[in-house]
Amino acid sequence: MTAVLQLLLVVLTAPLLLGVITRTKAIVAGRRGQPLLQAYYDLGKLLRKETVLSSTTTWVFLAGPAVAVVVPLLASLLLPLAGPRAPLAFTGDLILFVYLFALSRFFTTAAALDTGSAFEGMGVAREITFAALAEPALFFGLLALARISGSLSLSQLLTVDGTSWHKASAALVLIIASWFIVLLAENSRVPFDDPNTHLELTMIHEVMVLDHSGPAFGLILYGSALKLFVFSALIADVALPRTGNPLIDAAATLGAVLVIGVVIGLVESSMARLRLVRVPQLLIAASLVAGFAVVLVLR
Amino acid sequence: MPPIADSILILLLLTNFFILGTANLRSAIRGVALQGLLLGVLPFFVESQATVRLVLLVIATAAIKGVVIPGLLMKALRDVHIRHEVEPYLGFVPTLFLCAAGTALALLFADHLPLAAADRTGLFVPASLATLFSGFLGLTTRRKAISQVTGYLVLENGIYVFGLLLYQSMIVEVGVLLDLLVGIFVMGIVLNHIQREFSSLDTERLSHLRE
Amino acid sequence: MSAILVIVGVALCMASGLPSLVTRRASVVTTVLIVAGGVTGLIGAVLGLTWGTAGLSLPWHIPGGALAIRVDALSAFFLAPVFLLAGAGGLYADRYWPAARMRAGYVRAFFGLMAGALALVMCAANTILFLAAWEVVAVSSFFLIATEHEQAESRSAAWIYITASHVATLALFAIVVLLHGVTHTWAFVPLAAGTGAIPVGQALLCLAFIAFGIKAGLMPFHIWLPGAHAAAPSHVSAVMSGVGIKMGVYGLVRLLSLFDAVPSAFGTTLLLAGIASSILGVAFAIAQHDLKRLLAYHSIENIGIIVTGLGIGVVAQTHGQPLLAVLGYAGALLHVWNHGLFKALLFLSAGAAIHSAHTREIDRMGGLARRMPWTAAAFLIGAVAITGLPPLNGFVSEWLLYVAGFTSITGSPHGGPALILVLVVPALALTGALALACFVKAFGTVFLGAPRSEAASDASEVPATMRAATVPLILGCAAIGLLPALFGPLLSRAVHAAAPRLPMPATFTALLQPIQDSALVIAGIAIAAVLTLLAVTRRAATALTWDCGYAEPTSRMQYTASSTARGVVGLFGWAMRPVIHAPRPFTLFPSAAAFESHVPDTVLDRALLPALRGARWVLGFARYFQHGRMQLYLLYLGVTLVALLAWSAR
Amino acid sequence: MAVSLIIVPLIGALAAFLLPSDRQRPWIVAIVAVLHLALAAAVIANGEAGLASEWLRFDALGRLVLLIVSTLFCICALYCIGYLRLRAERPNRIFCTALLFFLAMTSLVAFAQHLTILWVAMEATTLATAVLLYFNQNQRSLEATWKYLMIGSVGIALALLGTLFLAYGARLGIGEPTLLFRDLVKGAAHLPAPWVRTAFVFLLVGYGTKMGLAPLHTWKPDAYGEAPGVVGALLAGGMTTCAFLALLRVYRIADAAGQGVFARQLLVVFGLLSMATAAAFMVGQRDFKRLLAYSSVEHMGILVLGIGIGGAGIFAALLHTVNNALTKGVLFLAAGNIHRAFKSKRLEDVTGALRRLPISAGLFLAGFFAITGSPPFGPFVSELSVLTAAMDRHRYVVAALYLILLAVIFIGMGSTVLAVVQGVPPEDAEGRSFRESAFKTVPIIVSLALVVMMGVWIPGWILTLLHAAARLLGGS
Repeated sequence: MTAVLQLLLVVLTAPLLLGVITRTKAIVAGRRGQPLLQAYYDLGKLLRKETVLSSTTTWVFLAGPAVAVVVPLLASLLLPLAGPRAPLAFTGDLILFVYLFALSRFFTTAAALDTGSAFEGMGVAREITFAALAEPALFFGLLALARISGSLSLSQLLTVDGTSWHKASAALVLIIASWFIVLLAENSRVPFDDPNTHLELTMIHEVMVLDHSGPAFGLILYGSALKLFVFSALIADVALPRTGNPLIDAAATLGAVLVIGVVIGLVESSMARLRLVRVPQLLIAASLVAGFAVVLVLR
Repeated sequence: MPPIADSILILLLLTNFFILGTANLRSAIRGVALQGLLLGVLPFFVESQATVRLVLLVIATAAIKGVVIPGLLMKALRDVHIRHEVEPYLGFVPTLFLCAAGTALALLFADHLPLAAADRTGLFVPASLATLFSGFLGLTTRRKAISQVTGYLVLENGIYVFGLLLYQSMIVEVGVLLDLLVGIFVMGIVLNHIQREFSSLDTERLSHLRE
Repeated sequence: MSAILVIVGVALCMASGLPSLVTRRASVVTTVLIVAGGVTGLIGAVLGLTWGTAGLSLPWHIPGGALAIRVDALSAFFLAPVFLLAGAGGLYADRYWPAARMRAGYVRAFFGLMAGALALVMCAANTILFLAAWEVVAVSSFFLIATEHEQAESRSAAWIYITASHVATLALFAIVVLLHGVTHTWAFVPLAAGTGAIPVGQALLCLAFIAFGIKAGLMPFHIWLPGAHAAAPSHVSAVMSGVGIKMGVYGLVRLLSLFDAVPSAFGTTLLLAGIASSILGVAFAIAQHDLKRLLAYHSIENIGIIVTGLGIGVVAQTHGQPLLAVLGYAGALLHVWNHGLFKALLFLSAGAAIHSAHTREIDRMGGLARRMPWTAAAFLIGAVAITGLPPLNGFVSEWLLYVAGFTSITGSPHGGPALILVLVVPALALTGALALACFVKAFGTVFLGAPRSEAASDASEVPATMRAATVPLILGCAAIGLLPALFGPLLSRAVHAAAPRLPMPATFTALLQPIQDSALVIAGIAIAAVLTLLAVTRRAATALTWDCGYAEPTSRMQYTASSTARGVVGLFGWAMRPVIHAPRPFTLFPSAAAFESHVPDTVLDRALLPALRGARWVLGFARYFQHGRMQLYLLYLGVTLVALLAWSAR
Repeated sequence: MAVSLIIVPLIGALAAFLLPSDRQRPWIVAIVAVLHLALAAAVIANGEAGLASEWLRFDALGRLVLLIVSTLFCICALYCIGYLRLRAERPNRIFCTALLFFLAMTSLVAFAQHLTILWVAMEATTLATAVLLYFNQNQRSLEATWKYLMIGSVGIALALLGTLFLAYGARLGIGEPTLLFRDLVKGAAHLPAPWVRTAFVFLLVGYGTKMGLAPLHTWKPDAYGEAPGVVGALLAGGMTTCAFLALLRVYRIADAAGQGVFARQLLVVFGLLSMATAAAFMVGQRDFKRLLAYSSVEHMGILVLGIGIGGAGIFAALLHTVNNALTKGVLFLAAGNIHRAFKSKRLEDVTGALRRLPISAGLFLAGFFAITGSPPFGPFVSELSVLTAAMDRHRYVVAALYLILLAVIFIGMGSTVLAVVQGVPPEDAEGRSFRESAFKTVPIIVSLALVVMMGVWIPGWILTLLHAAARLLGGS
């Protein structure tokens, strides 16, 4: 029951998040902006288009989009979005959660290299470098949470209740801050990347998908929406207390995720892209913040 | 009787100094010959009754050590037309000092060796050690192959002196064997070859094999 | 039973090369023999792992020696991959190094010898036999590395290898003799209680760290490894890297199993050394241009992971956290299997690529996936596995170590000593991410995109036997990845043999079940998704999709491996000190210029070799003592005499 | 019958001297060698009762040394056939005569029970080997011979003096200046300590010079470097073994006289010093025959080190004597082939031997691994046993130094050996003439086979012989 509810929640409302972000940015910039559901329209359009494949590519080129969609869905099953317990929960699932995204990164980057175009290569180089820096931050946060909750399963890990807020509020705040930076990096938002520009030299994620078209490209778009949603949900889970009622919890999650979307929008409209050389520094800072959280809980 | 033996041994030591001190190869060889003769007569004063063996030993020693080998050396010296200077690595004076020091050490060392009552007074042990040592000096400080041979002969004489202490057992003769080795081998043949190959007996020429 | 099978397998492997030495035409016999040996031994190992300990002993006419083997769970656990890889490698070699090629008999003979001796090391019950087999492996691998000794590169690789390995052997001499000193027997028997606390025990542990560290290629003892694995024929590299360096791990585990209590400090040392070599190993790997050197540095990384696991085990055991210890040992041991499988798979497929593209330079390959799809798929599977991604085997062992790390933070009290194990988590995270970067680069540059050289574009798929050799490895990777729960019991037996005094928590095997379920789910859905997408776009138009404004995009415009790696290399510049040669064009019409960069091995090229040169210079002064003048030589005689007389007169 | 072990070679020597033909003479050597080996086998088989005189007798030690020398000589003699055929331009009358004389004298050393006979025999070997060294008759070999003779004679002279001292000690202690081992050992308790100590020092320096213990080894590199490979083998495997036997005899007396501790101290010092010297000179050695000379110095060091450690070390040392002799045979003969083929022994000219002389170079490489103590070769066992002995006697520092020096030596020796065998041979027509005939390779292969045998399956009777010899020296 919760599983179905949760899947529906993710599958249906993920693109909405993109809409919220763009709308927020538009409002801040004083424009009317696209309709909230623009992302859905784009997906529909792309799925109807035909695919053109580069002559150098192999099946790996298509494996990228496929995995990019499958992985966030699977990952979302590990999160308790509706109700206290995730559909897929066991000791050590938090590691699986992180490694699923690694899997998708492997295939999306491989797919990008499959085209043999210089720009994809550039994107891949950046993606893999920055991911290597983001990973420790994620794990530090998980370590701190594990210490707080004394459990190795995301379901207990993320259902943070008042006592632990009261016990280790500082650590939790640090974790949320650090993970928010990771979220921005992983989903290639400003200040790490600018999804709107199509100037190759400034791009990380966009530049890797230049050669995709039609349904494949649609899947990529949808996959990145899912990924963004799952990450936001992760952070939301840390912040939110749980009632135990699936519907209420689901609603709460959605609300929180959308709020995060608004925040992302505000960030994007309030600051510019970093120079690429500065990106690693910011990510390392995120790792340090999370590491400091670990130190706090171990104290 | 020991007094005479001792005085001969003293002479022996003096010849050591002479051999190390002289600047002329010829006289060095003469010194060796003299030592040979001295050693030749020495047995008479060690062993009282004159047996055939004694006589033979005396004759053999005197002949080989005193005549044959020095003769061979002289011949070699004549054959190879080299200058008759000794040409030491280490100057004469320091050599003599070292020789003196060695003799003193020999005396010291000999004292800590227990001796049979008969030999306790005698100079045999220190004399032989001292001669050994001066032989070493000759070997290590001289440049010409011939003068090294003389050094070796002196070293042997030292051993021979000690051998006389064991006159009863037949070991002394073994010392003479050693002479045959050197006499015939080292000089007779090898010097010859060296002379032929290098047209010189300067051991400087014999230092190509090295690291 | 198992012991007999194992010894038969050993004998078959060792003898397999001899026919080829006699005549070229017998190379088929060799292949049959070694495959048969591999299968027999594998069966024996599996029996030993399932049925329990078996032994076998024959007399041996040398002092202290006995031809005694003992197949307990630990030995069997290490034997299994040895025989598997021996068989696969032998099969692969049949066409990879055809009988017509130069030194075919030589390669076959030494390969069989090495494989057999390797198996013997893993099951020897007599320390002198262990030592002998150990050294036979070392020497025969030396000859294999030096196969193409006409090239200076393989000469120096072989030389560095044999030197390092001999130092290890001498340390092992000391270990064996010390063991004999404390146990008064030449067999592996448990040491008296408290040996770990007394000097002899500590000496043993230090020597073990050196000997086994060198053999396993643990940083900073890894100097010999990259060159050696690059120079050897690929199937040899597969065995050397897949199981050869495990000799060190086996020795370490075997020795630790004899102690009743190992000092915690030793565990911490293992932990830190392991972490260091895992992170730096992968960092150096990213910087390599040579496909086999790249894989070699990954061996350093994986050995690091294994040793980290052992470190966890030791530390946790001394601080009385059985579950944690078991997780550590189990992760380490399982990773021994996994690394054996996927590293061999990678070397064999890399060998196939090199075989067809006639180069080891990554930047001269490219686009091979279209020309040799099977090899590409095999390499991809290996890459996914070694990166530790679900749903393949690498993930399972790394997952165990992660769980250990997390358990240490949830399970230990405030300021508990085991908290140092927390370091494992970020270390593994960084290692994993970097490994991913490295293999995306390697796979992408070698197999994807457009060919970067004539040879690469003319490449064609390798013969069937070479492909067949990879099948068992692929199956192994998949089996452990998808059905880990199946291997749980075997694993716990091996762990029990590795740490006999460790109480085995019942919860352990249960841990693996959910992993198995989720792995199956992931595999199912992912494959389904890929297939559907392929079906959807089956008749898609193909064109030159994006030429980025260039009318004529050439393959040289592709992103090179070096530039892909540049970011990471930059991050680790402090440790790697890359040598970059970048001429700056400053005139108005700059002449043609070439950019090049390479990363020397810091420990070897910047520390060890200069030190050795210095030592040699110092020893050079000894020459003055042997400079030709006989007078001087006689003086030595005299001086010695006088000195000794003085001594005697004391 | 045992005396025939000396008579037969002497007769052979005479025959070789009288025979006019240079082509047939080597066959005499070979035949005599085989005959000698057969006789030796017979003698060893029926033990003590070969000939039981006061002065000449076969105790276990003697039998062991006889076995080593006779085997090695047989191998070398067979090799000589091929070698002398290659050097047909040289008259070999003196050479062959000296070879057989050498054999006779070494046999004499093996069963001399009287210090003087022992000394005379050692002396005689010096002469014989001097002749052998000078086979090439050029300036370099002459210099080598000269140095060898001079240093050797001084050493032998000192040994004589030591012998005399011992005799004098006997005269004081026992009453009559006997030099029979049996009497000396029996009455050792009464020998005055100063004389024993002094005598031991002189004998150690004397016979140590013949063995080539550092710093008395200085003649070795020159001699081994300039001598033909076969002579090198005989020196490094045969003569040094005899000198070692002499030293052992003396050690036995000193030990019985209660000076064991003192003697062992000296031996340990000499052993480590020799290994260290060898190590220092092997690193960066450009001449592979001199390299072998230093390797010989190293292994003489290991031998005396084993004795110096005592206990199980004595057995280990004796075992290593066998292994060292056989392995040195392999190394020197193979090196000789390489030297002949490349007409040089310097690394500058010699590379890629494996390409030009697959068999000889392979054997050379195998010999290298053998001598550095890799299984399945004999030295692995004996070098490990030495280490074991050191640890059992709690000589941890000695053991550590031993291991470190072994490591350095491996590095030094390996870099040279590998440079010789690996790589691409220089393209010069000269030396192409050399062919690896059966006579030049089979003996080496046999020798290597024996080394392997000593490493994988030591025959029982050799073990018993070794144990008997060790017990003779008060070892276990």
